[in-house]
Amino acid sequence: MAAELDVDRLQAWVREFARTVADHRDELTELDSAIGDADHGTNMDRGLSAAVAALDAGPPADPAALLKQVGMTLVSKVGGASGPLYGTFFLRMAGAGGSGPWDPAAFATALRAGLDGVIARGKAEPGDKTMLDALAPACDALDAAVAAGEPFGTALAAAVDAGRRGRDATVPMQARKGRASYLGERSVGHQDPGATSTVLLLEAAASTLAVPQD
Amino acid sequence: MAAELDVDRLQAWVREFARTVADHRDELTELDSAIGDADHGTNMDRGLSAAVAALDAGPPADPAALLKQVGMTLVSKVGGASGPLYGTFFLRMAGAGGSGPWDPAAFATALRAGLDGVIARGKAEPGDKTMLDALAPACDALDAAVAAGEPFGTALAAAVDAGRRGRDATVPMQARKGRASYLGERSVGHQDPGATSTVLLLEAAASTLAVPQD
Amino acid sequence: MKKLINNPSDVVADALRGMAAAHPGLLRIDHENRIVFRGDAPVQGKVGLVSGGGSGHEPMHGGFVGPGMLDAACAGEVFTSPVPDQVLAATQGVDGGAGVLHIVKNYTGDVMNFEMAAEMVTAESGTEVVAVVTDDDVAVQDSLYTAGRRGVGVTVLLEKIAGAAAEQGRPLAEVADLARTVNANGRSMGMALTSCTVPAAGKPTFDLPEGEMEIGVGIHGEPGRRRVPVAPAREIAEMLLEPILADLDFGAGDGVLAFVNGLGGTPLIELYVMYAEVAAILERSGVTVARSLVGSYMTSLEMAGCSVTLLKVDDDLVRLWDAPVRTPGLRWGV
Amino acid sequence: MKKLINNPSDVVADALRGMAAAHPGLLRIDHENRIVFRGDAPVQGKVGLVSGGGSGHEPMHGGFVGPGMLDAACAGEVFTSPVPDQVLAATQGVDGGAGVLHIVKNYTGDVMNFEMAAEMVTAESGTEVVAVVTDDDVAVQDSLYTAGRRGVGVTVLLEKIAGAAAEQGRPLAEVADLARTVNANGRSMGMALTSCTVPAAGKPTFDLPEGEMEIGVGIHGEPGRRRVPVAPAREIAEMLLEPILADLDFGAGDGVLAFVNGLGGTPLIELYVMYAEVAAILERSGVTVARSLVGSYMTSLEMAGCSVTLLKVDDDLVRLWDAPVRTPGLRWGV
Ligand SMILES: Nc1ncnc2c1ncn2[C@@H]1O[C@H](COP(=O)(O)OP(=O)(O)O)[C@@H](O)[C@H]1O
Ligand SMILES: Nc1ncnc2c1ncn2[C@@H]1O[C@H](COP(=O)(O)OP(=O)(O)O)[C@@H](O)[C@H]1O
Ligand SMILES: [Mg+2]
Ligand SMILES: [Mg+2]
Ligand SMILES: [Mg+2]
Ligand SMILES: [Mg+2]
Repeated sequence: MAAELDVDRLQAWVREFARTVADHRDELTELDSAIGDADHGTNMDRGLSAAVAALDAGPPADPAALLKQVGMTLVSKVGGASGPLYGTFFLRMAGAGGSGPWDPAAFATALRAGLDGVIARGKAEPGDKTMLDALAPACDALDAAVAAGEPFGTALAAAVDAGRRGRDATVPMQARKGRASYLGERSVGHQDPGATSTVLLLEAAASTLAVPQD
Repeated sequence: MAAELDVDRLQAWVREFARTVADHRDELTELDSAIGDADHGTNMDRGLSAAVAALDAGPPADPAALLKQVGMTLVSKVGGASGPLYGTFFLRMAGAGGSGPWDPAAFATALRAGLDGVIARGKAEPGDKTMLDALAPACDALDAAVAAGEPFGTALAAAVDAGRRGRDATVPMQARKGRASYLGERSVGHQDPGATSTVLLLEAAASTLAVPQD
Repeated sequence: MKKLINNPSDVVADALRGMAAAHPGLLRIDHENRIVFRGDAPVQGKVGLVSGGGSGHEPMHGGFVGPGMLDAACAGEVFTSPVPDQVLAATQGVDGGAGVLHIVKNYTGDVMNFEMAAEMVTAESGTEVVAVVTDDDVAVQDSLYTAGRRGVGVTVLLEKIAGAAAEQGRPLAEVADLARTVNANGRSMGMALTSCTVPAAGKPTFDLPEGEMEIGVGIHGEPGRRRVPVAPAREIAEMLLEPILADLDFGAGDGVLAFVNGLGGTPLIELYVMYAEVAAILERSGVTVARSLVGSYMTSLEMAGCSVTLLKVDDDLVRLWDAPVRTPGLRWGV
Repeated sequence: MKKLINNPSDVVADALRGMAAAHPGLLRIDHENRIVFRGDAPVQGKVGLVSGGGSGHEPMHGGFVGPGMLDAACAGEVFTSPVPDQVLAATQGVDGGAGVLHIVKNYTGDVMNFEMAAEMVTAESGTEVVAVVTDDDVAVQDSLYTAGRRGVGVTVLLEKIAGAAAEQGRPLAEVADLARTVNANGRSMGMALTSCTVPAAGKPTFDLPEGEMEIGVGIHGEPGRRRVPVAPAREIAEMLLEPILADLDFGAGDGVLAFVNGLGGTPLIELYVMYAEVAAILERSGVTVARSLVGSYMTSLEMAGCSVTLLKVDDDLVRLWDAPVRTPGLRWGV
């Protein structure tokens, strides 16, 4: 039986993402110190804490409403580059996945819509040393695994794997977008903070969205 | 035969004082960092370098003119507390010693006039943790030794000894005048920079003014 | 970390309370949205000027709100651009019927958040919004391989000059054109002797050992393009001016506004030492200084260092620069 | 030591070159004597105001020269009071026939050098000179066992207020009385988070480890009265205001000018955070803030820290404070 992604499960995903970002806040900020302005961890943590607080106040009725609320909260609370990017990501997911409980295919479709939203908003491409370098390969891996009929847990694990490889691949890249691009060659040798937080997003998906019976 | 203090000899004194202050510049500034504003060495060195440069340009004709020139230069070049004080010291010496070559008694008289000038200008008393704590006992020792008919070299050595003891005695004192007084009890335990430079003045006198045949 | 603050997360809110207390009447502060408004905003019939950005650059931008300059400034978190909601509220709050100019520094975050705000304004109301993006920092190559040049010192000059034009009643299109002209005619370059410390991060963004400095540093503690041994002011002035003069033809006879800016931890005496060297180089290069500005106007928290900005000016720009301005950070003629 | 300077021994001369280049017309600088003159000095029939002190406190005093404030400022070496020759030349240069007021901060060196200058003026000319000494720093006990209180923040306010009175044409005796009133009604207290570094000394004047601050520090890097753990802005404001409020009766209903001053290495955002706390305490204490000033006006090289000054003001003082002033450091109304 295919996993059913209802609002509770997606809520668990967002909460787990928030929790791991809080755990890794200093690490994300540290990465951003090296090639940015030392705020990525603080930014993401502020936004996700607000998103969780809004969920605590009363969770929305369906997946689309849930992710829309998360996206709006991130847009309103984060600022910087990651606010509009992660915000747009969740808003586009919300718009693409429909209101009823999602199946894995719907989730994959929504995730790709989120990815497209990040590209439309930030105008970066894979290889620019941004969060896209983790998100794009993860989407590809998820699509392939879902299309191949893999269990959702396996599919998500493949997405995490691809995301981690993409994140690690940002290390040798020279940044061409965002603040790190100001460093030119000096951006080489550092891991992108946004790609790092994106892997936390994917890991949170793998640990919360795949039901045991998959 | 009593030492004859002509303009050359007094000039040698001033030059030696300048040389030793330059050598101890950082030490004087360091002492002033602890209980003042970290400029005593720089101040004295700037003024005495200018005084030496003026001497190089053409030394005055007699002791009074020489010391007057030195005093005026210090007043014009040093600033801070030490400028008016050391300047007044030399100006008063110049005024008290007469124009002809000085004998030790004349020198002792002039030195006391200098001391009185410092007191008049700075309104401090011995025990306030200032240059007076070296200068006043040195004057007393010199007067006593000269009155007792000691050779000038011996008399100057006594003055140096008294000056050094006075300087060392500033360490446990709590400052009551000058910048160090702002520290209150925290001024205790530090040697006064002005008393330290005064000992250099006395040591320079001992090494230049006492003729070998004394 | 040593700072005169309460809690790192309260810095922006606390500073806005301080501004409100220090400038009653002149400024009105929306604490919830973290917007510094001109006390009499909206001014009917006048183009409204809105800027904003991360906090930590004070007096920019909140200190430039007032007659003759900005109508509102949105204060983001430290070094984090404001969010669209703030920009939307600021835009609505200064709309006097003649449209609103957004003055945006070219950073990915700032550009995206202002863009989203402009989309929201369009969706919600008929207010006309034009955005002008500043990108004057020659430390960054303006190529497809970067996010483009950063907006730095020219932003301050642009806010003053566009503010004067708006105050004169010039229409939005004209104010926006003028703003673009200012941006096109200005170039900047900065350097740091020390790093800044983001309050929430709690430690210096980068390590800069004794004896070294960063050339081409950004105002958010982004490391510069290269690290070199500390040099005398005279050589630092050369290092900053050389790429500026090479990038735009500040030819003989051109009048410029020369701006030496402190980054927050550098005292005025050093800025005047730097200005002396800058003025000497300009004189040797045959560039005429029409106006000058020396001080800490666009800071990077407590970073020690400075930036130099040159803006080519004609008579109109000089007149607009000289026009009365009354803000906490820049004031004359009134 | 990291500073934007050339040679440590040239700092003062270089900064004066920078001031001359940055403020042509407004200022005229005698580089040999290191005096910053108002461009149109001497102003006939007006009382001349001369101040000065060690350099390293910029904008004080050279940045306060201009219409409505000082006529001349003598720049000493860093942290070293000027010499009598400078004060003499400045006094002669601003003598417009109505006498000259010397504004002297209470430090042994400053007082003696100004005294010697006044003696020289009297010996050389008929110019009437009156000296007013500021001593507003409550960190120092005013007793026979100290050199007396230091002159700090009140000096800035006094220069502005006495400058306005002189500009109005008030006679010397009246301007001097007013200046004494200002001094008598003002109190200040400062603190440091870091030491400054005297350029010629090349290293910090004192060591202040992470986690500690000096309370009651002087503006020359003189260590303070006590060292305590770093505290939130709210508590620092208490520590500074408590002795000020205890020392002079700033009673309920009294109007004060509240001045939060940065010591050179502290950015404006932190000064506004401090001002928010100061304003809150004053409100709780029933003290009405009539005017405020927030910024780095009396610095101590690159020292991080701040001072707070309260000045009791009546309507006359407020009017004089509000009167037009045009100097590099303070400007309004013109
Ligand atoms: N144009 C872009 N497209 C996609 N991601 C981007 C872009 N610009 C920046 N990023 C991502 O944003 C991250 C930085 O986020 P953050 O530090 O929160 O914002 P800021 O750079 O405004 O301080 C980068 O590590 C990068 O992954
Ligand atoms: N009133 C005074 N009378 C005598 N000596 C004084 C007085 N005040 C200060 N001094 C001396 O001056 C010294 C400091 O000189 P200096 O550092 O050059 O001046 P400043 O204190 O102005 O920086 C002190 O160490 C002390 O010996
Ligand atoms: Mg960042
Ligand atoms: Mg000293
Ligand atoms: Mg940021
Ligand atoms: Mg001194």
